[in-house]
Amino acid sequence: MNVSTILIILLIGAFATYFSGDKLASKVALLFSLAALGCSIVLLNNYNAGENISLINAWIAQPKISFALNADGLGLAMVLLSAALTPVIIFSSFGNDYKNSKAFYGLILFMAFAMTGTFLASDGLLYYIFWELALIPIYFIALIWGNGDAEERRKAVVKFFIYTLAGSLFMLTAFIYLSQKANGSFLIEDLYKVQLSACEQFWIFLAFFLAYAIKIPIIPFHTWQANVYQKAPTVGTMLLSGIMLKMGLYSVIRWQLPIAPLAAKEYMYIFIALGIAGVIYGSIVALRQNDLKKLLAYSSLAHVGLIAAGSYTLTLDGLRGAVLQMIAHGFVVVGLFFAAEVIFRRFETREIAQLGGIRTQSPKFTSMFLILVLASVALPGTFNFVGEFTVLYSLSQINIWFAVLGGTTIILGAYYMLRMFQHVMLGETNSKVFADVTLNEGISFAVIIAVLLFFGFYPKPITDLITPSLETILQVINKN
Amino acid sequence: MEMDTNLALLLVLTPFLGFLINVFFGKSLGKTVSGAIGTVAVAISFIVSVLLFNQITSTGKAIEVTLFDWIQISNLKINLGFLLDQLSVLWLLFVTGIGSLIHLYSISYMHDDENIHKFFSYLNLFIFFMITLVIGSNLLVLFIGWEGVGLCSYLLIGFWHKNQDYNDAAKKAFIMNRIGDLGLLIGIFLLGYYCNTLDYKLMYESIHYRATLSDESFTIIPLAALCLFIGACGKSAQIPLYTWLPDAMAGPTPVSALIHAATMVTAGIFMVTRLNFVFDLAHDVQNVIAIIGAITSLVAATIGLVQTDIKKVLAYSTVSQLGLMFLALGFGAYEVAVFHVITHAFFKACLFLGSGSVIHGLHGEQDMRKMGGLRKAMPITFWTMMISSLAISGVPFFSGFFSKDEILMTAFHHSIPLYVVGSVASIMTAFYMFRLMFLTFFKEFRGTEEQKHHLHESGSLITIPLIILAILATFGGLISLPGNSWLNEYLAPLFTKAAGEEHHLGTTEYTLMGVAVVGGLLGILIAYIKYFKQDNVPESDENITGVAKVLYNKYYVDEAYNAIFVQPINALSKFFRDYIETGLSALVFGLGKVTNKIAFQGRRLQSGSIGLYLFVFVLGMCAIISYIFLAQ
Amino acid sequence: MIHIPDFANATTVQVIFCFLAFITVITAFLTIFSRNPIHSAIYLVICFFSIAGHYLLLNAQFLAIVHIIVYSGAIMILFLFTIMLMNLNERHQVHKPRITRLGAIVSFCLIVIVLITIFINSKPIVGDYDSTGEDFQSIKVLGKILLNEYMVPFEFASILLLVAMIGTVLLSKKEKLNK
Amino acid sequence: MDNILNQIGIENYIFLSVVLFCIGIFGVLYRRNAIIVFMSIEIMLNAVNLLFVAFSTYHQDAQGQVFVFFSMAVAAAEVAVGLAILVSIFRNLGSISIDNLKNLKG
Repeated sequence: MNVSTILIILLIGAFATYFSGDKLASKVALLFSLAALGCSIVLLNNYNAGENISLINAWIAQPKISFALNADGLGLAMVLLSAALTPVIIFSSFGNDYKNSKAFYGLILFMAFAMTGTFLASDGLLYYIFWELALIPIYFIALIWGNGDAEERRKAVVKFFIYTLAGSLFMLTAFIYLSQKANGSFLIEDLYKVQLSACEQFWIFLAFFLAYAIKIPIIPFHTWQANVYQKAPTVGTMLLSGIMLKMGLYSVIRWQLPIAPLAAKEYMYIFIALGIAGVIYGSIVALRQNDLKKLLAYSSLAHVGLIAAGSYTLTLDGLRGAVLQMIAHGFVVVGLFFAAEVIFRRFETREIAQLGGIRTQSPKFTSMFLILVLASVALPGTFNFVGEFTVLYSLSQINIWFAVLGGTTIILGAYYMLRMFQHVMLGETNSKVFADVTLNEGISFAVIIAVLLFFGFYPKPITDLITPSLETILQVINKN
Repeated sequence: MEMDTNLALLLVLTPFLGFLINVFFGKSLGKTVSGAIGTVAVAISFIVSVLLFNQITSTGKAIEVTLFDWIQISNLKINLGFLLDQLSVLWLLFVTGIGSLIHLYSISYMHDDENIHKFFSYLNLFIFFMITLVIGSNLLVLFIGWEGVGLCSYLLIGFWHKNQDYNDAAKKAFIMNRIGDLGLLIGIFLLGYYCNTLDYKLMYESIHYRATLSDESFTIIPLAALCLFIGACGKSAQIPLYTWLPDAMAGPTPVSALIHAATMVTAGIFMVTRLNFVFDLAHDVQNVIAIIGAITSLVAATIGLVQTDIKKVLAYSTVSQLGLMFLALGFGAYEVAVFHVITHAFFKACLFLGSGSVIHGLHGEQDMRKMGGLRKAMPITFWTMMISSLAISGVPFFSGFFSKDEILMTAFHHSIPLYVVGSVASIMTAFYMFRLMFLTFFKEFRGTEEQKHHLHESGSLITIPLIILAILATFGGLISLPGNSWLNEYLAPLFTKAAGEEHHLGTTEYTLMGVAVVGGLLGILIAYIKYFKQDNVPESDENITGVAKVLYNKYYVDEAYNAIFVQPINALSKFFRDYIETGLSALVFGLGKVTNKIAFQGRRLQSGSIGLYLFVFVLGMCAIISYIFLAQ
Repeated sequence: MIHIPDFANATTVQVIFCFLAFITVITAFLTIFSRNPIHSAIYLVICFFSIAGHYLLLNAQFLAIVHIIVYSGAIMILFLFTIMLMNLNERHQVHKPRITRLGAIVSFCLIVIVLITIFINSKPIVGDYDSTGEDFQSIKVLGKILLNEYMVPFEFASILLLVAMIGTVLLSKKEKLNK
Repeated sequence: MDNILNQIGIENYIFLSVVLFCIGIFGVLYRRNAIIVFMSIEIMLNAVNLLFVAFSTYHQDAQGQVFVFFSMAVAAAEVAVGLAILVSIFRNLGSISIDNLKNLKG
């Protein structure tokens, strides 16, 4: 049994869902995503037991492309994130009725397939294929099942699609150039070994950066984000913000930094500064957002800025914190968007100005929402704190001012999140009836919260899982 | 060792258990039961604290408990562990002790509230976090508690969440605290960088080892101390981060008593005391602390002079008293600050609970201009509050006298100007406290007839805690009598300096004591003349003029902060949202548009004339053929 | 390189070649320059016949016959029919702008020069023609090659013709739906 | 059997084809009448066919001639379809001047 099993399950699941018909689709999709989760847990056990669960097969002879899936701790952690979030996301959508739901859930599983592939692929071209493959389902999900005015939605989604695709093309160019240098091989080990001059590294680094900066997004490449988050159906938003963003961040660690370490070191300060600028900018913009989902989008911008800054520190702490924060942020942002969806289901609006006074009507929902809000502002005891603390610590080791500026996130974050919470949940009882969470919704919330709290106090399993592979990557970075 | 672990876990987890029970089953358990569970949970913690206290005093050795690894950072290893030494156990005692009294009080006070189970769950959660803060074995565990109590403070200030003003106050408290938290966090980073550990004990050793080397990186220490102090400023409401505390009075009165007077706001002092070995090495920062403490105490006292809301007066008095504690900390007199923390916890909790009893009796009226003459209706409340007021005013032989006197004495030995500032603040304290007493309890009742009709003494659940606290406020000073201080001896192992730096009582000391007493009595006298003899009642809001108006409006600090920080950030946010965001978006769309334009121009090339196409085609063919065959 | 044929000592074959080549080129020109499309078509038929003559000269009798049948017969009849169907004559000649003519002449010259230069530059082996003596172009041989090696393309060619036929019928059918 | 090329020379055939081909090109460029353009294309095709046959003889190989068959088949199909298109254009526009066919305009 190796990692390709997960991919196979998800791919079969996608088709099975599509052919199972509209009524069964959601359940079949949930079943397959749970199977994928189970499979990844089994694989994790095997991995921890020292088994080799990677896979390398020759695929295309000329140019030399292999079907290489390499599962190290880092990749597995990301796969687990994806595998754990997918069922949660699918389950959270049970309260909604989607027309043509077989296609909808099929696309979700297909996207999970592509994203898992991205996390596992260790061949440049294979990775690129998965990377782009993940874009297609979300394009359709956002376009067909999104909300708001169809024309505006089309505009936003097409912008997103073309923008990210354009960025990725630079990455493809970089890969082709690299493979020329590596005697036609796209395998990651060979790419790591390529000796590049400083100038070459700079351009390669920049090409990768464009692709990732758009995907993550790092300012000023974020303009697609808020609109798409707002227009996409919440499930799509969750997939985007919970997992897909992490593809970019993961790729920074896996591909960009080790392949162009000299450039990474040379321009470290610039990229950290960009990340931190994102933190401050995102937080400030989030202060004055009227749409709940848009606000969360900007908060996400702020958080990923910090993660990116952490990755670019090139220290073990920075990378580790970044990965921890990726996972934590994945869960919390899914939870928050789900909360927005829960509100939308009842009030048919996400305008903050039209909300308020929900707390009296729904104590359970309020508590869960509040926990998520607090996790999002990295209260100690939640997983996000572990990540954020580690990242900020690593930044402080580079330059204390980075930590101070990046740390404004804990002030500004608290400001906009609590402001949002106050205007959405508190205040005089709303005249409209807000039913408290249903059992299904409650389970989704409970799973997310349980993960956040458990790893908030005991992040050791994840740290132990990712640390060896991060150390390996750091060795590659510091090799020359 | 096993025993200690269990004990520590029992200590921490009982309130947490209470929290869980109240959260999940509180509603179905009924009001009294849920209150009882909350109280019992804290009481158990209190009993455990007493046991631990006994153990510590008898063995004199700190108890260390390590649970498991928490966060791994390359050069730091952060455990989730507890350190129970003299300082933390002392704090535990009054946190859980006063905590259980206030829980008891709340059963009656909050009885009419439909969400009482939530109230108790939050209170329990608060106690849980406060205990974590106090007994954490390293700075990061302290930070859990630190932020956790901030959270509970947020929840409890905004407990009546239907009122958006209260929610604003809660939000403000949380954010102000977070500003301080950032400072604390940066301080933690710096210390972590310098010491390679965050564990108190190891940090102590490391700093002392490296201090002897006196290398250049030593400059980090003052910086770290300053950052830590910013954190303390946030939590303990010092200038410039004090404005949240008076607003925090929006919460129910027991909350004000527990969190915003007795326990949480002393966390800053706890932290500074805990890290005394860091602060001792940063003299400049210590001076800053002393100056800020003194200024805070004076500023808050002046504002307190004219406030009319009974809780606001107490709030400013708290800020002022905290300022005095920082004054002591600034001089390195940690044990003195701790002493004042304890006595202050007693009398301030009593005062708040008393005011709560008054408010309860008047059905929510907090304006002192509408009170008066409550002495007869509420004798127990009156007497307990009287005792506490005497204590806070520094009348001899009440607890406050000893602790405040020690602070002023320390100040006198270090810096005369700061001593003067502190003394003036103390006189003012005496004045406004008795202003409060006179306005509330003496003369005729100024409220409505209906309120007058319902005036009554509160129930025993309210009065018993009051009485206990009043007794403590009276005799609390005994733990550290001048010249024969049990507290100093008890705390001695914590401090690097020899504990023997006590002031032996000479003429100066007695003179100072006399001055303080006279000052206090002077304040009381002025209040007596103004509000008893002359029968003055503060003017209604619109008639206040001059200096009083500035004071009444708290020096317009809130407005200034609003204008300096909040508004610009909001304006910036608006600017970013409306211009930068649209600009960036337009830039991206612009790229698309440029492509479109180019394509549009390129379209003209496609004239549709087949003749031209063919002509160009032939030319191109010629070119290609020539290139392939001729260009060698 | 270009050697002028020695007319004095020309063999019969050479004379025939020159004659045929002359006719081919002249009629090709006339095809283009005739104002009347029918004349063009007639000249083109003559051109095709002369090319068939070349085939015969090269000993490709079968090809020559097929060429006459397909080109001179089928294709040219098709042309003539079309021309007559449209009733085209000189009236339909549009005035050609001078620039077009100039462009045509320039590119004609250019491509002639380019092609000839290439030919000269590429130095073909001239004058050493061997004859294997094998029969390589009788109908028998051609048929074998066509139906063995080139079986598949041959079948495809038939499909192509079939499709072309269907397409032609569909295209020239008057669309009644639209009118 | 003697090789005919011994008497004529491959180069003459090449010259002839080139000239013929260029005449075809010239016709395509020079004339506006679509039918004549078609005829010019036929001339070009024939030029190439001629060359194929000449080289077939040159190499003493029948494959060149086979190719000519295919090219003829294609030419026949092309002419048939092309003329049909022309007829329908003429029906719609009343003219077959290629100057009138500007639907390719972008």
